[in-house]
Amino acid sequence: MTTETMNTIQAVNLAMHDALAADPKLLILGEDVGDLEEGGVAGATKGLSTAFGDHRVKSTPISEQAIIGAAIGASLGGYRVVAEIMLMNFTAVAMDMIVNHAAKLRFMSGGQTNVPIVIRTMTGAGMSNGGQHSDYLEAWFAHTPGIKVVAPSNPSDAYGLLRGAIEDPDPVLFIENLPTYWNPAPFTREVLPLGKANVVREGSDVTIISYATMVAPSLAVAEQLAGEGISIEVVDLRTIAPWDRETVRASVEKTGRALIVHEAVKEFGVGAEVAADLNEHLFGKLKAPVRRLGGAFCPVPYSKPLETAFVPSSDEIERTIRGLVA
Amino acid sequence: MTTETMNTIQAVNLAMHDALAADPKLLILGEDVGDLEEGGVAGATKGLSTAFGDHRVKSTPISEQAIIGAAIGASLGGYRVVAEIMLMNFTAVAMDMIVNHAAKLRFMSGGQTNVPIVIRTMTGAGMSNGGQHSDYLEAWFAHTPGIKVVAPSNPSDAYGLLRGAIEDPDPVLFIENLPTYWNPAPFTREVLPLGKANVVREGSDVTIISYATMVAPSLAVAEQLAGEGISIEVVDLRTIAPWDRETVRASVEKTGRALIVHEAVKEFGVGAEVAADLNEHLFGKLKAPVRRLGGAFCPVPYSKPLETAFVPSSDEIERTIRGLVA
Amino acid sequence: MSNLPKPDAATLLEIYRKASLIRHNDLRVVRAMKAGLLMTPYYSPQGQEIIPAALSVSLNDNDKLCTIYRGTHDMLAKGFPLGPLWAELAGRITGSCKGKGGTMHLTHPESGCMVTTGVVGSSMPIATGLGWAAKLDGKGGVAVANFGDGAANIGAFHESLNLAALWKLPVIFVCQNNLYAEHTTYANSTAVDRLSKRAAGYGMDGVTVNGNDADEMYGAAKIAIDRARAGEGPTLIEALTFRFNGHLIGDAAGYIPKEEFAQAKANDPFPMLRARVIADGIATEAEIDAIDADIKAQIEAAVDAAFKADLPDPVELKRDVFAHELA
Amino acid sequence: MSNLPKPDAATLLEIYRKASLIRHNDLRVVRAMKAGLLMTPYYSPQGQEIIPAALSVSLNDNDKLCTIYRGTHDMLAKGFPLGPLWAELAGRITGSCKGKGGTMHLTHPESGCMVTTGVVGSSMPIATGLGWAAKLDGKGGVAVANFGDGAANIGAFHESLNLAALWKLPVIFVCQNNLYAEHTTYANSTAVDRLSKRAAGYGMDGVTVNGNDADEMYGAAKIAIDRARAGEGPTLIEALTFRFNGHLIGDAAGYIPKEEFAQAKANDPFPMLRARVIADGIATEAEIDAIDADIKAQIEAAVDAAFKADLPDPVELKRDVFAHELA
Ligand SMILES: Cc1ncc(C[n+]2csc(CCOP(=O)(O)OP(=O)(O)O)c2C)c(N)n1
Ligand SMILES: Cc1ncc(C[n+]2csc(CCOP(=O)(O)OP(=O)(O)O)c2C)c(N)n1
Ligand SMILES: [Mg+2]
Ligand SMILES: [Mg+2]
Repeated sequence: MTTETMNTIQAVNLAMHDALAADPKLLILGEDVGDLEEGGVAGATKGLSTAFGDHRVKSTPISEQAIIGAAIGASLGGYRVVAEIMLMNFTAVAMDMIVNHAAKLRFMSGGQTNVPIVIRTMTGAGMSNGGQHSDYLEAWFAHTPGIKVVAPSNPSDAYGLLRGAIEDPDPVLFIENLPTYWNPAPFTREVLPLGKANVVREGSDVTIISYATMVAPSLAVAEQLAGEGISIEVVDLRTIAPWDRETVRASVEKTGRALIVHEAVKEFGVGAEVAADLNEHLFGKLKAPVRRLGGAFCPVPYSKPLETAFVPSSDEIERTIRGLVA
Repeated sequence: MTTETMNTIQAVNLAMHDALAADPKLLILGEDVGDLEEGGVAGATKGLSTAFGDHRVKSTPISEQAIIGAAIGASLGGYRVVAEIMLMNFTAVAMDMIVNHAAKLRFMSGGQTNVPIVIRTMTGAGMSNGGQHSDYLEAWFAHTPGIKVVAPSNPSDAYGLLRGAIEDPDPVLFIENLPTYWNPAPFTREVLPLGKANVVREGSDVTIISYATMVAPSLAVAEQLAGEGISIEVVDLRTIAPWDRETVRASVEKTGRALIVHEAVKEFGVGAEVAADLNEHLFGKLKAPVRRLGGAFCPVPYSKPLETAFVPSSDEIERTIRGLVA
Repeated sequence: MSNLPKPDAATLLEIYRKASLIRHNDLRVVRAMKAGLLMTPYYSPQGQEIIPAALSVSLNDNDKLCTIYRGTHDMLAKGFPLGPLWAELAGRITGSCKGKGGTMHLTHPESGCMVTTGVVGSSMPIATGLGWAAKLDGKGGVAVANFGDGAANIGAFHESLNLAALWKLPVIFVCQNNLYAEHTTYANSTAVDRLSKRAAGYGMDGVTVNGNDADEMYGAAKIAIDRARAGEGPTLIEALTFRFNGHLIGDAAGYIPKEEFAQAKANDPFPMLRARVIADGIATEAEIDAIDADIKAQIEAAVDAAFKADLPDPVELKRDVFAHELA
Repeated sequence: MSNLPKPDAATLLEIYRKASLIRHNDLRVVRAMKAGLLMTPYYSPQGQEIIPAALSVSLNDNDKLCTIYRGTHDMLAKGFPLGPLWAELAGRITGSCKGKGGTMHLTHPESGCMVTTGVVGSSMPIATGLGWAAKLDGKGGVAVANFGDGAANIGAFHESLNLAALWKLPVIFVCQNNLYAEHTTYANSTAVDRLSKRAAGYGMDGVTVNGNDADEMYGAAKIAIDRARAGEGPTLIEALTFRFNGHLIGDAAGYIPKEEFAQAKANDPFPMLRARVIADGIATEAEIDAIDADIKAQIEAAVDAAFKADLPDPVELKRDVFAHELA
């Protein structure tokens, strides 16, 4: 519970470390995860195979279907597994294992089996990685009954939610942002249960609902506009599916205005569900239309000015807020 | 243009037949599509390899990644391809090829290449096929910039839209409903361009926005409630992405009330985008909250009463409409 | 194949017992369907009984199984009880999966039937994971992945065999090569004459056997299972066989040449095994008849109970999605 | 390998020319990155030059190529022009992909560079389709699929090789085995000692060659390409090699044992080819220097032009998503 400074990659590493120590049945699986392979391209699993043995922290071939299949099978055999799919776009290669199997086995077996696995994956625009390495695809999985979706916005949440995800009895997709891995922040070492949004800033005029990378610019805009007397509440969903409807609805009921911001493409994104829900439940109580900001409707581009323009900016957030309170 | 009676499987067959005749560069690809294999499990491609040659209508191994990859490659080599992924859940096996490649190559190549392929797939609850054979997953693809998504609700549209999809210069996911394949209906043999919704019934009190299997019960409810003086407009999206915002917005602006109905799981489904859009664009002009109906939040169950309860029913549509106009 | 271990008399009788259970159960399902009692997509394993019967006599309750939509033979051989099976086929709340899974997703962990899948190829990665768990447990357990010839051409096959071989996992990959994948012939989908040849690409042992021959199948399976238990890694067994009821009930199998079909039927492995058990003096015809009668009675009891049980209530849609019940 | 066709002097000089272009281009990219001029995820092919150089002398403009993030060597050998390449690396509107694709998605259809992919394994299914198109065209064209050793363990490999072999497509599967997949060794990811052994599982020809040896690589590629053009189907070539700059620039490659690295460097194939061309009297040192100087000048011109060109305007986000521009 002590507060120190840590970045997300360290937090994720520590979470797996603490979870491995707490549960001898926990396994880690993925490309390059062992120390022979330097604990992954970003070092997320560095030290774990040395500390807990390479039978528990296992590097795999580039075989995403087999990685998730092995995780599912091992979990059916009584283990818990954190399986890494290096980048979120590669979930597409293992999509069958994730949605047709991991997410469905509990239901299809009538509750006889369950799949307590965590699929860690990283993504995000900002590193010129282009169209096949940068997508936020959480909406696919949120639309899939049986799997939970989590995306932390800071190191403490990364730690707490990853531990919460590991302890959760259901499969969880855990989304990390690559470009901000190394940003340090004050740190608290505390397990967080899934399903609770976090009101990271209180306010009375507008609610911004966000998660992952878009929480920081939302807070910055809130801070800035506070000076002008615009009071913004910022809610970090943390768990995207199942999302914390109660907290979000209560906040928007209070402020009467809502903006949802995510890095994923806006159209048919997570924001659509939140907006549809708020409009339905707060009909007649809203002072302005629920607005959404998201990535541009295109693959993530390579060239810097395009990549920057793809992601919702602080300017856009600010402008949208001003429009809402006008 | 003559009107006769036809079912969807015949319409789809005829569309491919006519398209093969019209364009010598068109190829058909998929499991069991050749006549040696009886033109598919449902007979959608029956007769085509005999008529056009088995170099143009080619049965494949069970290799969905190679099927879509081969379609992409052949299209880059100057052909057009209709590739069948037998059931929509199996798109999960080929997801990488579809979303990371087919949908993105035009953009990532800066417009130098394009992928004029159609991916035909069938799905739908109602045949006790259970959790891995029945999902409507259009929301995944609608959220993917670069691929179009089409779902006909009747034989004429199946014909017209499939031909429109084949002529379209972009990749198209074409979704057919398996349980209603054999339902006959009056038939018009006309190519339909993508992107236009169809106002299948005019009305003034409520707009139902739907597509695929949910159009028929929507129309039935509309018919029934007309007797009570409730006037329902029914809009069949036909093309789900990019959807015809103008037509839908105009209809709801007129009626002031909207209900979106689809068979896919409601949460994070296509209806969320439509609802979010309508609420944003018609804020203050709506007489009631935009409502949504969709599949239950669970894998498609096997047992009849559960499978039936999974899909939105006419009763639920009726009840929701009554709630809207109350 | 002469140097394969051979089943002794008791084992052969046990193989017969399992094959009889599978055959009679299959006949009963088909009969229930034809009578309109049961409406389900049913992928009959008729003709493929010997494969799981001869394999599973070397398995125990701790061993795990993944199979496919065409899998009731694998399940029954492994010990899946008739009651929960029939109730599940009938979509009842008393079914092994409460009616939620159905024909293609029959599951019964107590007998080791962990996953039944409808997605071609997907039994293999999961069985690989079960093999990994068994290896970690260190108790000599094995995992069996059943799949068809068509499934040998999908990516998951490749990834699973490579991983299982690389990690020397106790997995038996059983390819039930019935020469057809839906309507497509083996030759029109597969670029190699013997699937077992693919094993060499993973430094794995691979063997092709007549899956309809109890001795061959028993021997190949026994060697593979013993090797797996001993930590010597996985084996790919290609078991040649034939399916007598087309791809699924309703498929008239017009794509199968008449002579090919007739020839396969003439070599129906179940009556052949029966004749052989009697001829070898392992059991008398009367004893065999008694076994069959007992099996049929058990099946009838399961059928009766199944159709008398309740259908699930729609509230079940909210259960088993997650560990907690949905609101 | 002695019965392989050998390159004649002119061909060998052409191979050298391509290898020199690749090497000098790579050095220039790395220099631009170290200088902070270029910021991009760059997967240097340094050390792997001979493979595409010796292969593409047997290709023509009608032949198609799919390659991967580590692919500038394949592209340059195939004829991808320096100007659009550098402008794309620099993210300019004058880039081959208008700056939208970048390092991992370089495309240039006129030279046959159809797809560059960042998803491991995905070059193979698409190249299979290009091979299918070439076969339908009936003009003797071939498609080349480049991929790494790591990619040989992913499902797409299996599906592609089976399909290409089954349909006898003119596809050359070129596995550039540099012994590492990111930080993982060949031995820790692959259950077979020679990847070429997997070809037998598809009834396909497969061969392992020293990819750093111009003669061996040329010979194996020539045979495969000739066979493909003649309608005799695909070949799997495993070309052994090494990468000198780690997985991507910034990777210190601490996971590679020092001696292994030193040994590979001592056998740097580019200076060896240069020395050999001179020793064999194919060109004088002065002639080779002139070739190199010319190449370097071309590269400098491309670099200059690239960084002088405009960056794309954000309106480009609305273009090339579909054929029509987005509203
Ligand atoms: C990934 C995937 N593609 C296609 C199908 C449709 N399908 C169901 S069974 C089948 C044939 C499988 O043949 P085989 O593997 O030989 O098994 P068999 O049915 O003969 O036992 C196909 C293509 C599927 N279920 N999954
Ligand atoms: C499907 C997929 N999984 C993981 C990755 C991450 N990744 C990028 S390159 C690479 C290693 C590939 O190694 P290899 O095939 O040997 O090619 P090399 O880089 O050595 O040329 C990995 C794992 C990816 N791009 N795609
Ligand atoms: Mg088969
Ligand atoms: Mg490599």
